[in-house]
Amino acid sequence: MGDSNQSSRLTWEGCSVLLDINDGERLVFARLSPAATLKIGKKNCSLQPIVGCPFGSSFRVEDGKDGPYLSLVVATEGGNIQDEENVTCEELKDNRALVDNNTAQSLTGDDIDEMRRQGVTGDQIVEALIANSTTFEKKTSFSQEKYRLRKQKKYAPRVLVRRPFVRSICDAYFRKYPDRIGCLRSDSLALLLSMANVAAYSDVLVVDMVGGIVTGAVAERLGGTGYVCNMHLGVTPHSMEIVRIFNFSNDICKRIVRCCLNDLCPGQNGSHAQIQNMESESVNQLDVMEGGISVKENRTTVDASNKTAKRDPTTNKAIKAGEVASEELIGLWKERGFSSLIVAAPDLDVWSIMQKLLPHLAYSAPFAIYHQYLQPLAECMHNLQREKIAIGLQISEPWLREYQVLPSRTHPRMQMSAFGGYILSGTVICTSESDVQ
Amino acid sequence: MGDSNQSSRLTWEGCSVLLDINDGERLVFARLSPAATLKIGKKNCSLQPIVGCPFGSSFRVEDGKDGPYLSLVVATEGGNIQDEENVTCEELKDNRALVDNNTAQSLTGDDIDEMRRQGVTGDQIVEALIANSTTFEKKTSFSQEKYRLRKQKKYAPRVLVRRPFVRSICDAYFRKYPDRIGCLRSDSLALLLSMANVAAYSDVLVVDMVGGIVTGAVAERLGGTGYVCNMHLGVTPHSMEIVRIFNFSNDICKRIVRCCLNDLCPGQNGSHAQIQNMESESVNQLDVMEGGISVKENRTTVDASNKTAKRDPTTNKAIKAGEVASEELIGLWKERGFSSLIVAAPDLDVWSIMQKLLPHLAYSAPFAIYHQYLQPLAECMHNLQREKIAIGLQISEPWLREYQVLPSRTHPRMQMSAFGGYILSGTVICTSESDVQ
Amino acid sequence: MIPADPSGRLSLLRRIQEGDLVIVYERHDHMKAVKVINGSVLQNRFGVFKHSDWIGKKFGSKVFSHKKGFVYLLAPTPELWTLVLSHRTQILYIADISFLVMYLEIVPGCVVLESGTGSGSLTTSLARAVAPMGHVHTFDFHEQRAASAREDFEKTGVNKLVTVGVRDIQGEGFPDELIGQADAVFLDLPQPWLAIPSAGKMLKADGILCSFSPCIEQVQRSCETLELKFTDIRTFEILLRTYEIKEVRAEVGEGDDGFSLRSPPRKKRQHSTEKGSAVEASGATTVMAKPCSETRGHTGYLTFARLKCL
Amino acid sequence: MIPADPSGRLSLLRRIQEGDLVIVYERHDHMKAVKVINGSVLQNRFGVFKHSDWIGKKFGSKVFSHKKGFVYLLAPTPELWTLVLSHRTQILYIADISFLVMYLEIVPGCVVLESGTGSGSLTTSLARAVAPMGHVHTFDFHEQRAASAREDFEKTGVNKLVTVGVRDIQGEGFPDELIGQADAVFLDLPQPWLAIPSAGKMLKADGILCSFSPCIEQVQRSCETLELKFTDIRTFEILLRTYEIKEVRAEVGEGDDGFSLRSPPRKKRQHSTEKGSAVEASGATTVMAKPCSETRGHTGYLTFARLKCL
Repeated sequence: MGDSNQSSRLTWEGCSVLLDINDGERLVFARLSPAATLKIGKKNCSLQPIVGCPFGSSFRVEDGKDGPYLSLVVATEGGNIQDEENVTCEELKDNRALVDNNTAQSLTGDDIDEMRRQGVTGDQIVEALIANSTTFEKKTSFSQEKYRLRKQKKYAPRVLVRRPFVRSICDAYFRKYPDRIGCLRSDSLALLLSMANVAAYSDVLVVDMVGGIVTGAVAERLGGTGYVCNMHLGVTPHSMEIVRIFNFSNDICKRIVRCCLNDLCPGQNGSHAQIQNMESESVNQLDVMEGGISVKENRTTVDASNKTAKRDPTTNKAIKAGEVASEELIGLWKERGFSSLIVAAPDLDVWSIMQKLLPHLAYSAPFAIYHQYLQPLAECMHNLQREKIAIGLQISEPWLREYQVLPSRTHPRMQMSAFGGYILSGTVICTSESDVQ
Repeated sequence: MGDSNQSSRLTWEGCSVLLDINDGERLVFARLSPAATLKIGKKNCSLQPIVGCPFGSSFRVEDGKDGPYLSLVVATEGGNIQDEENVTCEELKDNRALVDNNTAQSLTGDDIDEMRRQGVTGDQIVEALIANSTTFEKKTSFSQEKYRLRKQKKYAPRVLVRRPFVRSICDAYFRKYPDRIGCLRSDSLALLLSMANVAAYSDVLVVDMVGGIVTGAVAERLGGTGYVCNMHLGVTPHSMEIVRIFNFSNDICKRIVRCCLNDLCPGQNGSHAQIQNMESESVNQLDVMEGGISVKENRTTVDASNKTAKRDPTTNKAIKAGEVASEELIGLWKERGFSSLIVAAPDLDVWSIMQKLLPHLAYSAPFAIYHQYLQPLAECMHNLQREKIAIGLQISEPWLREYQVLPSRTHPRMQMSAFGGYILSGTVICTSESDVQ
Repeated sequence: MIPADPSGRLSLLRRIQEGDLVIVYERHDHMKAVKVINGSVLQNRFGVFKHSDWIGKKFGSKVFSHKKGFVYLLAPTPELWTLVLSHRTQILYIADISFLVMYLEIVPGCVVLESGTGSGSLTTSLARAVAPMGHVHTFDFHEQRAASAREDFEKTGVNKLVTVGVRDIQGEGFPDELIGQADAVFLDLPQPWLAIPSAGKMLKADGILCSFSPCIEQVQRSCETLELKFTDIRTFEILLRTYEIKEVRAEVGEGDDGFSLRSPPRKKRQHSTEKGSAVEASGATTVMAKPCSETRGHTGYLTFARLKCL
Repeated sequence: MIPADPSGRLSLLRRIQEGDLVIVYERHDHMKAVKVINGSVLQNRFGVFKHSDWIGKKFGSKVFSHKKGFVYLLAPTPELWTLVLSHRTQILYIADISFLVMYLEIVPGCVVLESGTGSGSLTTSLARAVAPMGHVHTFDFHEQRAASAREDFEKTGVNKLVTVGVRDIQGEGFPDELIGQADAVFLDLPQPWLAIPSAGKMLKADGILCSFSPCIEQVQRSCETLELKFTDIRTFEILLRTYEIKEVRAEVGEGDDGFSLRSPPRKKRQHSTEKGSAVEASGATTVMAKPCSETRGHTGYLTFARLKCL
């Protein structure tokens, strides 16, 4: 893309990463600044060792001379260990003889602390715990694996470094702060992108009142071509804080612009100044977010402590996503119309928005509207039908299910998200008289 | 129960049966009168051979000297053949060499007609077709099974005799005439019965505008104890035609009564005469229904031809389900209240109904309301909450999925019913002042 | 819980008596089964409730603690019981229970076999379905679990309809004296295929079996075994999605901020079942419902089969 | 279908030209892809449409036949294409496609491998996701199917983004020249486990694989194979439920028949997608939505895995 970072498979200083701690137990977004740290358990580790490593690398907390540090794990081939839920399947049947009480483990907390002081690694502690468990041998092989995994998470936590793409960002917010993204689930977001035909060189109009996740998702798909225009209907622009979590290159950032609906109307373009103010205000929010996405509730404050460390590199960026659209661009849009539209505005009336925005779309442009409630979409669909503005109208709801696939223990996950929202999609038709001669 | 028919495992003259033709391909409800016939393919067979057979028996159409007749099949142990849907799984991979054209079969239609004239059985014709197929040997074993099954359905159709219970009645209507039962799916109906705690000796109030399926379901559960009171709110009673398809004994029939809401109000009981009229009117509808539930659309008229034959035995019954509730009963209900309530009235306003009916329930009585639309239930729930009339309120929607379980070909069915309706359930609380001192 | 005669039905005339089992309802997700004993008290976060205050009240009444906290006293039903019983094992919930009871064609007078008893969640619903003259024979491998179940059935009063046996059904099969007696059999076992041949012997001609298993491999193996003696083999899964309601104000007209027709929801939960947020009484409001975000994603597969008529 | 430069985007200024591919929309469930050729006609039940009448019209226009029947002319998109392409095999639909494209982290510039090509339903969406500078290498066993796919890609104009190879991926694996080139690999094969080792070699470090299979046994076996070289193995299923809307009159007040507030729906279907029944304009009406009764109950399982970082 003309920006080596964007397609790099190695992390770099200043890049945004997703840290997956203990296989999804906790997810943290962080920026790899020199001063950035991560608190795991009671230990504070510098993120510096991560810089320059390939995405996908695993780290383990080790106790060094200068305190705990992240140490790269060299993965071995062979079996992964997956989580098992609370199901009584065939293989579990012979656990019944087992009484798991506190006397089963002869190592005490003090013993373990002492081992740590002596520089024993987390993995060695786990092995010691197993060796000193009187019940381990009586467990089924499956239960043994579970035991090992549980101890490993506690005494030898792993940190996996992931590149933040839209799915993982959306999933992390959905799990931890669903309200900030209007409960938009990643599969619904994926449908919005398809239904609105987000493709290279498109100019996509978005009403994103879900923290910028839609704006970021569209920008990711555009890859530095076209534009995503984040439109606000009133005078106040909408927050785009989530856009910062993506590792967008300058090429991509400059394709993310803001615009006020009024600016698209003939002879109006007065709200720029105020928007600029809002922009600088929202930076603070942003940084909190970057450090704050932690899946375990009680860790929030801990992770937020990274924020001061991370402020520097963000402001280093030459080009900021979400600048106000230039008059030239606005002029082009007035002439050509947008190539598609996505609306994710949980608190606004859908039909009112559509009435205002549809005139700014090119004919044959597809659109997709996300909402948490069915009724507003039903009414909007009815009105679009009645006024013959759009065709191919459909309200759909995705239903997503994850499976546990393990030998003799395959079944859908016991916990699931029951709801990913509703989507109204359709295609605008040409209503100008000249075409209906 | 005191009625041997009710628990009989053999059919009897005059009993209602569900005929399952070719493993669910077509479902017909019929009454085993001496003159009743069933048309299968082009053949009209008397149902007489079925009388006295165990439920669960299979019959095959054979050509006898006096024309086609139903002949009892003696089942063999061993593999069932199940339907396979249009999936390209592993085992199918080697069908690609196969070209299935008309020249693959050397037996002609004329040949088969000739065989039939000579008294060759359907099974023998199927074997002949296989022997004369040039491609049969090249098929995978799975495809061979499919081929045999297809030919068997055509040349040797089977009729399986089932006892009509509420599930099969509901399923048959749901497949063929969903509108007549307000699209109430059997799993939703099952939930209504649980949520309304339908138990022996209960007096269950129902508003059944779904053809009588709810009334019948409740009566089946009461087993000749308690009462199911089918209430109409206006002057016109609701149809209960489906109740006739159940094989209810007299003991059960007399527990199914009608009542007008006004009759429960102090000093009113004037609508009896009119109800009686409605009752006799609905008998005609009923008979059409009994013959008419056929799953293949183009058979409807054929099956309806049974209706004249079946009228006699129905009218033989001494006690008819759905008589008007006696004044004595109504008096008891006024004093004691009903023990629970089920509402299935797709076209009425739910909250209006509930306001009228709740005063007639005992305190702590559970209720369950079925509706096809969410919005009316949401509003009703909100009002019940606000006015503190009921607790434990919950809107739920069942989601049912069937699986194909076959070696190496296990997956959910490709076709499914996406919607079984919504249910609002709750428990009435005591609002009388004497209890809140 | 299940009336043994017409006088046992719920009625406006019935009042809570000494010895009655009541369901104490705090909130939809907070209930407790209590046996009413004169002189006893119930203590919870709302205060101390004297049982003696309850006696003579109608079922469905609101009763108060010494410090004016309140709860409702409900008549027990199998559905409420399922929400309050102690979980000795994974239990079956209302969607699976309702569906299988209907599919098994269980009506008053039926004889039903069940293994294992587990926490007795299903047993109570089976008892309701066969009442007043049918019977449920339920078996569990664990002596102690069976004993706890017996106590529970005593407590809920379904003991006349239910016999609890201690038996390893997978290993020994159902007892011979039940051969040909059962209208329906329900299996909730880790290796149901081991019990299926015995279940087939217990069933009357045309009787139906249901096997509940969480894993698909168990279903596959059960279906293979069922093929031999059973027909109409069908496997289902049933889930329940619940909805929460919200009241929103409809501010018609354009606000300062554009077209905000609906005020953002205020999250003021009252009762957690009756999930919903309240808005002040001012202005026209509208109620909307949406699915609750979390649900049980899987309970188990229900495989049904009918004994072949030979 | 996918713009190769900024001028290719949909615009109010663009008009239909000779050689354009248009989607002729009769109804939501009745569409057709047509190449505009001056002098050609389209004949359907609404009459005869002259292509020459279409040229110069804007995309999204309503055009008329000689007997005043009409259709709409839409600009093609991968989603519309999926609805009109010829089914040479089972195809993937929008829910699976959208989900897997996002999960595979496919962004502009990516190199993606696909096998088999099938009807090319997914390929077009993959091409859109990698455009303008990425590439899709798709392989099919069938020579003829690959040729038809190539024709289709020519027709839809995605041919510059897609290379179609004829190859038995299960038997031979992906070609060696693609080793270490792929950001993502998608498998839709009867025996995916045979192709997984080769797919692993094609992937860049940390690259992702997706395997689509209708049967759970295929998933189980694939997962076993994936364990060796992959991590983050997760299996999903995604379905789409669609809703239909209905307009009902709200007759407030008690009718003769009791409390009939809502008139029974009249079934007057207009367009079948836009399922909905109309009611006369008299009286206040309200719109309600409910799920459509039938749906695809299963398409397949999507198993994702990420190449282990060694």
